[in-house]
Amino acid sequence: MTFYEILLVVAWLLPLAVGLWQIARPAHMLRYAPYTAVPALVAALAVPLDTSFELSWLLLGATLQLDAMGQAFLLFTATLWLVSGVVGMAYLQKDANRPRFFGYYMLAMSGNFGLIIAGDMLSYYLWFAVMSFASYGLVVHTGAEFARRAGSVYIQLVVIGEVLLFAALVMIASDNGSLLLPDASDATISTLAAVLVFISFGLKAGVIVLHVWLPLAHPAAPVPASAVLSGAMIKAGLLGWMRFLQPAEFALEWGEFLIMAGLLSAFYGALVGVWQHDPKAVLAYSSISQMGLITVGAGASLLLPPESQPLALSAVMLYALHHGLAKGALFLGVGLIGTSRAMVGLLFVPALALAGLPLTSGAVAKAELKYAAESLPPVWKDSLEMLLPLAAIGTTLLMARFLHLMWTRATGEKVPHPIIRAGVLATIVVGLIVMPIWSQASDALQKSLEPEKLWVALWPILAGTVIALGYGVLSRGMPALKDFTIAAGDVLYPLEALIHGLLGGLVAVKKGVEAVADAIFVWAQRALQPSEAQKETAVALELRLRNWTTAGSWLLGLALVFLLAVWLGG
Amino acid sequence: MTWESFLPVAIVLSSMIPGLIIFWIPEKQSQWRTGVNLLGAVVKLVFIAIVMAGVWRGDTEYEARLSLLPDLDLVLRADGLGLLFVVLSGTLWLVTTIYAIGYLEHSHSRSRFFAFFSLCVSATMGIALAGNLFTFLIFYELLTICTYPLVIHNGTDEAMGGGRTYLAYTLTGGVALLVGVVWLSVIAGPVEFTDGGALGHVEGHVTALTVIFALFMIGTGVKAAIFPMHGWLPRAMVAPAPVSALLHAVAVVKAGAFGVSRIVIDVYGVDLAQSLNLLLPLLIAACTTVIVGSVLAVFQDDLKRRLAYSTVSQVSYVVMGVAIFGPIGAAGGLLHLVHQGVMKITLFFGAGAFAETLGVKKVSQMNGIGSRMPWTMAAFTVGALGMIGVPPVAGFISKWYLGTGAIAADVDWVVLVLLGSSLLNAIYFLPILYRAWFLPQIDEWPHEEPGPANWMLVAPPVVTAVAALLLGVFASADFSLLSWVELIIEREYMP
Amino acid sequence: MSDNSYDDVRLTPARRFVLAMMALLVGGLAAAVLSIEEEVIELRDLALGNLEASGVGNPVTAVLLNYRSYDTFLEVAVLLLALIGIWAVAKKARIPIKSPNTPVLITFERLFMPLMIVSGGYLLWLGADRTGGAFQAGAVLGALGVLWVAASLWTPNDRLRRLTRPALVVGMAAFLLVGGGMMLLGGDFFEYPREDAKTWILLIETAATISIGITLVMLFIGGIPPNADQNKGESGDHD
Amino acid sequence: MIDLDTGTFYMLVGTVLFGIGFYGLIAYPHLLRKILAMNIMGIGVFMIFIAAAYGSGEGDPDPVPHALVITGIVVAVCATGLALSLAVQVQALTGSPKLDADKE
Amino acid sequence: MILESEIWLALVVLLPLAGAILTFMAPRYAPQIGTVSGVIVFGAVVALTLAVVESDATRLTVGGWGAPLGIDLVADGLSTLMLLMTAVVGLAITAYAVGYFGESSAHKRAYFWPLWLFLWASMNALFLSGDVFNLYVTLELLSLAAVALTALVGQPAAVQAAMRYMLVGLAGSLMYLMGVAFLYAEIGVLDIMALASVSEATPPVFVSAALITAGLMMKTALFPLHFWLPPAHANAAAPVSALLSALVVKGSFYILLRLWLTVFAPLGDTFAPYVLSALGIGAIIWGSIQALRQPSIKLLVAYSTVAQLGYLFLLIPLLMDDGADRQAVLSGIVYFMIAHAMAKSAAFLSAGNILHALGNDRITSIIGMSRKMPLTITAFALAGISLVALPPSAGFIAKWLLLNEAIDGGQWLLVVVIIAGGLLAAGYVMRVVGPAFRQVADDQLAVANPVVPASMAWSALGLAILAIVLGFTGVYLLDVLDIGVVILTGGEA
Repeated sequence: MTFYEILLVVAWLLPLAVGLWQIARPAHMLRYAPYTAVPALVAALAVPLDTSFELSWLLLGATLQLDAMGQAFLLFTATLWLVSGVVGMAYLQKDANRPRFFGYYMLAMSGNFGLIIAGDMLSYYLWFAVMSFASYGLVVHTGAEFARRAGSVYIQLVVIGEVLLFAALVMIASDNGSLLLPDASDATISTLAAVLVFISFGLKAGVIVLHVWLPLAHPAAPVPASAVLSGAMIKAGLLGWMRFLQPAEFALEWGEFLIMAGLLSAFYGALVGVWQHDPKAVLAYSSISQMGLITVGAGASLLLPPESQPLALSAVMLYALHHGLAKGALFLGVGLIGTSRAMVGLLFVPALALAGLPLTSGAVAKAELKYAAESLPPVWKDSLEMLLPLAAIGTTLLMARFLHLMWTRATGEKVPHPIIRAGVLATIVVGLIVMPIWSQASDALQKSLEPEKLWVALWPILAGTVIALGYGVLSRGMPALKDFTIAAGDVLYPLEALIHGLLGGLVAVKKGVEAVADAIFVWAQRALQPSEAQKETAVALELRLRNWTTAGSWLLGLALVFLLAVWLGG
Repeated sequence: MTWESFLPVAIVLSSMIPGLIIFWIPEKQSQWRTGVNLLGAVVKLVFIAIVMAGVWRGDTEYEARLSLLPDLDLVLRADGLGLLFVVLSGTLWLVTTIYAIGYLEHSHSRSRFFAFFSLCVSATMGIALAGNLFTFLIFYELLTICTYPLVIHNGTDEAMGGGRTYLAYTLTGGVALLVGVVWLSVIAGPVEFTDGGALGHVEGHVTALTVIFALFMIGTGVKAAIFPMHGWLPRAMVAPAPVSALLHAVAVVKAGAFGVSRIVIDVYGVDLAQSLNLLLPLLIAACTTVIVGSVLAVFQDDLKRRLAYSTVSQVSYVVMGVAIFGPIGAAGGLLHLVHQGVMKITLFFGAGAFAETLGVKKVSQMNGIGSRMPWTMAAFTVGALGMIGVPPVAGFISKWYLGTGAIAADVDWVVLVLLGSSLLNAIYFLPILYRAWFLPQIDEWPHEEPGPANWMLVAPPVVTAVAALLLGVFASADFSLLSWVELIIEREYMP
Repeated sequence: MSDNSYDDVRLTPARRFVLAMMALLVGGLAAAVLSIEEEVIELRDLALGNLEASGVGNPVTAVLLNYRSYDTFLEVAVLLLALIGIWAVAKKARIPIKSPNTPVLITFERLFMPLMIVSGGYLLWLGADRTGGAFQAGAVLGALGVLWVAASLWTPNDRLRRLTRPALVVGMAAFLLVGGGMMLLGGDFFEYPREDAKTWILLIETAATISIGITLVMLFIGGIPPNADQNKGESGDHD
Repeated sequence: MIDLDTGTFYMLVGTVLFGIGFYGLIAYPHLLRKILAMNIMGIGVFMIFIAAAYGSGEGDPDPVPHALVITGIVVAVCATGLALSLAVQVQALTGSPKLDADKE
Repeated sequence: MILESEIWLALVVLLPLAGAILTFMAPRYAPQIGTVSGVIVFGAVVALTLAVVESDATRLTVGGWGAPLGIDLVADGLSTLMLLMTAVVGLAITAYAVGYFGESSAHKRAYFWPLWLFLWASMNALFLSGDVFNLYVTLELLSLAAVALTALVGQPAAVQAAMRYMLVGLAGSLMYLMGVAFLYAEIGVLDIMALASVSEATPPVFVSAALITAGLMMKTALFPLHFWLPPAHANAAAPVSALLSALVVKGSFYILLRLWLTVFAPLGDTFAPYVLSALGIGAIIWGSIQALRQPSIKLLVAYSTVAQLGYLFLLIPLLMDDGADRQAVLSGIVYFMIAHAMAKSAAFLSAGNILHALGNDRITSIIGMSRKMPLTITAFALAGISLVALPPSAGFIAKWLLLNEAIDGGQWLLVVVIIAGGLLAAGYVMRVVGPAFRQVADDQLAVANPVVPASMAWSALGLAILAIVLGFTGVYLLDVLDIGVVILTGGEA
């Protein structure tokens, strides 16, 4: 096992071990909890690309590997987990069961890292499960009533996701025979499997219909948790798509479907998010819309001819990177709520980055996406041309709403906690500075700085701010407009009704089955127990038999029967 | 009586003789009783290990033969499939004995209990090592006789009722099996278990063979609690926890499932069974049981009854595995035979510990129990997650093989059933975990035992939970269970 | 006793049904009897043929005590068993009430007792050649005993009492010892040596006569005579 | 009438006696009647044996059935003895000369 | 010249008779003499079995005259097994009786032994006799001894039962004798083998078959004519009811079996055997239903006898039909007789223990007794296992053989009846064993600490364990059964 392999193992083993230890014996080694993310960060930076090795004894032969996509994801995930951990340490200082929180935190972290490094389907499934179940602990941490509700919705959808994913994996594995990830073993998957994969990862990625848990869970979780939830864990669904969705026959239709779904999510997220009153809810909806855009990128990668596919993949990676860091920063920023206006000012930077302000990571990502969209078939190329800016407007509106809410709450009586402030700054700096300069992003940066690209990036932001200001003026006059809101989780309620219907069905089935079983049991009971009348006749008959005349006539009768039988039968 | 032929007999006797001795140990001498019990268990494990090594190398043939009737022998033979069940029962018997000693500290007639307890295990060993249908039938009925006193151990009216139902079901099943075995021996002569099926030489008799198969399925189905015949299992939950743990999670219920796999694989042979298209109805029955068992389990508030219905559905996974025509499905079934045993016994141990130390019998009373009994609840959680099929616990591996096997045998709808039941498992297990870990304790425990929890009640569930985890994580290691199952399948399916 | 004897025999419908069936059965038997044509002589010739080898003149005694001696042995056993059975069941003897010793009975008794003993002995001896033998002699002795008891001349005294059980058993014991003994001499079970078969037969017959006589008297008494048993305690309790 | 030689005639008498005895044994509730009936039955059977021994009349009769009849008579005596003593016990213990099931 | 094996043949009859005489002569020492003679007779029977196994079937010509004229004692496979059965059960009952009568009155103690030894001698003579008339005498000996033993207890119920049993016995024997008379009138020979070689389907043989079958059917208490058995077996003393149920009823069935296999073989293809089988089915159903309702254990076990006897008659049609494997059917029936003898005597002896310890044998009074009387309840449970024919008991092997032949012969109704019989038997056995395991506080027990003499408890348990162990020795017993020609097809010697 080379050093790198050990590093890869330690990346997920350390947080797993410490997390378990934390739950069993809380309060030990609490201070170092966040730093368990460091090995993963180091691995992301140091481990050479495409190193992969096999642990034959683990599960059914697990392989660990780090390819380009994995490295990118690992990078921003590790940073996010690290920073959120540090911030979380400060943020939850006064919280009594902080150790328990960090126990689940580290388990979720190990799950997240594990699935990025996983080389085979089973490991991916394992770590995906560990991450999902552990993050339940984060969601219900506060113990408040709505957190519990969010938690139960979350866990139900997680279980459904797991179960569907299991079915998909079973199909893929038996079709192709190998357990390796489809993208590595260029396996092709059937349509049904593709649908199942889409739904199970869509649940995690929050695609249009499957997003219902996101606006509930993210706000319910404490700030560091929701930062990581939105920033890193939501990307696990996306990574899953990239790894698994290698559809065989209907590649084209799949691509279009993904793009459509992405666009819908983007617009839907924006439309509903704007009306939210809780800043974290707004951010949650903005995550949904951003993920929509990334889905568009993923869809595009399927539609593009093979030679230009890596372009789309890098666009998706870049966008994920950007969104992870920016959204992480914003969520951590929420930690500063109630502090001075300057802090809110600080948040302007990531907000604008998200909207795609030139020179920011957002611009680079959006440019890369547009650049990839160009080589799409014409019908899609120009429709994207027109739609993407609209999405950008949506995002700007969301950001405006968020800043407005933060602004109104920035009363200044709370003193910003130094560490939280430092954490937010760090993510912003990494997002703005490190990311664009980074090797791949560099040529994308040049492209985004060309003049016409600059305008294309700028006008949606301007249009968005104009609309926001207009709305601000209007809402002051009309209070109804001001407090109009759509309940977070919107589509959830009809869904819940559906689930209750399903449960009701179950109850009916149960009643039916039990009725049948009891009927059989009672019938058997009655059949075996002779009734009183029968008992009386049995006793009477027995006594009559004892009388000599009856017995004698039986004896004679039988003698005659035998005589006849023998005489005639001969 | 060569060494090879002595071993299988020794495995059976190594729990029968202690059983008979314990009958005579007076109630007071619990040290003596424990000593004899544990000695028997350890000696048995040693024998099992020796035989396992021999069969693994595949060079020695362990067989003991005693002729009861001119053309009818009592045969004990150690083969792959049999040893799978032997290992499961052997190890779990040791753990359960320790648990039972702790559990029954101040109960009445313990000598009688432990005596019948050992007899049951020897009956299970007999079932596992049976070399032909006749021996299987003898030990199968012996198991019924030995388990009855355990089911009614408490002696209350409820226990007697449970015992009566148990006997009614199992005796009818036994009778169906008897008629089937006699009829088959009339048609095909003495039936020895041979890899790949023993009915090669029988031509025609198609209807007879189908009816006999139905009789066998009723006979073994009663013990395997396949749907219409599962009524006795929940009612037998009246028995003390160690009984429900070993018998209804491992010995009795597994004997039924093991019987089904023996008959399908070693008597009919999978090809003949498929050609007579017997496997499809069995598969349908198994799937209905899986779903119905889980559905019924969802609504049980009594913890042990919920686990009982869960057993009803889980055991039918094994039957489903065997009924899926193909080596992978069968491997899944056999894996689940062991995995379900280990996981379910953890759950029953947990349930017993909760009942004994806190008097908690209902799920609704389990709020905040995680903090009060962390280790037991942790074990219970591992078991529950395994049942749902969440990796890395063992349950996932067998469900994985069942799924891939089903698709390989192009009975895709079985995957649907697997999905449905995993969902249902989640529906009835997760609320328990939720209450235990995330809800604070509401009112006082029904009757709390003072002082620290008795280690004998805590250690066994933890041990079996860790075993479940290791079985899952190290599934494909060299000497793991999976490789043993692959060995069996190799010999059974490609003779 | 309340029920009068008439309705014991009235032809109730049930009894009429039994009568009908009985008639049918008898009819069947009769039909079978009529269908027997040639009568059977095989055993007769055999029995008569081997007469001189049996050591006795009377063919019936030959059959009884030589050809089918095993039957007779079991028959004597039945006799003893019946007696033991009665003693087991009835326990107390039912000696008839002391009848006044009317002169007629006494004189009849004195006149006939020697005569009966002599004729009994003669009958026993005669059995070898002409009709007679152990059972007839035993019957005569039995009658003698019954007369004696009826005349309440029974004077239980110790000597007699000690003799009762051996006397009852001597017949069967003789049969058993002789039958078994033959085997010791190398012959078959109950196979008398050719030449002195007659003496063995006579020995068995005399023992049988004594037993039969005593047993018949005991049967008449119907229970354990007051002092027949040696162990004192036994006859005391009669639960 | 059919040509009845003496042997067959007495056999028929035997069967009739057997029938009468058997009817008495079954029909009459009083124990003494049953025991007497049983004796009549026995005599009927012995009549058959003796008639068989008579054969066709010429030559000496077959001694074997005679011996059998003697044995039969002794056994009948013993059985009657025991039956009577039992009947007496029944009368003494239950106060009625009939078995309980036969009392109407 | 007499062979060594033939001596044992004679001794097996003489020894118990001698014992009977001695116990009658010395009433005070009756138990001691009785036990010694019991052991001696057991030894004699074992010696005879060994002799028969070595030198094939032995035939002793009593009085040296040979078959048609004299009487022959024949010991072939069937009779040897029956002798062994009687000897084993007899030995156990002897041991039990020592304990049982130890506490009862001197009278009972004195008179049990001669009657019991007479009965044992009559059973041995019956199984060995090869002569039809001799069978009548042994049958009569058997009935008188059994009646006297039943009445020994002296209770009004027992005496009434004994009287009824007496009348049944007499009626049966006289019908049998009438059958013999007709056979003699027709064929003129008394030896079974001689009769079989000559007998063919003529009216006298029909009449004889009808009368003998009806008479012996009543003595074996087959279904409609079983009325006398329950009161007799339930009211008699425990050892007596054990020997009545296990041995005496088997004697008359043995004669029926022997005659139908030899003398009445030509009548085999009529539908008479089917009538017997139908009555057998009735017996199983009726006996079990009645057993399910009895309030006391001894009545329950008595009705169980009525039911189990039905099994003996079930397969007679297959026994008589040349197509089926007649030897296998015979071995099934014989094995059932042996298994039933062991189990039933064990059940009755343990019922006796319960009666002795608790003062009554009502089922309600044995609640929770498994703790107080472990040996007795285990004996009853093991006997129950053999009665219900659960493996590994002898009853199971017997049921296996019967089922095997029934299925081979395609008699599906019989298969169903055998199965139903087993389940019903489980029903009434559990009525006794179930409550015994109930857990009840000491004060609620009918008797605080019941005491059962060791010899009584262990003899019951010994028989019960034997009923299980015989499940494993099937091969040896069935080899013994094959000795000597037992089954004759119609008319062939």
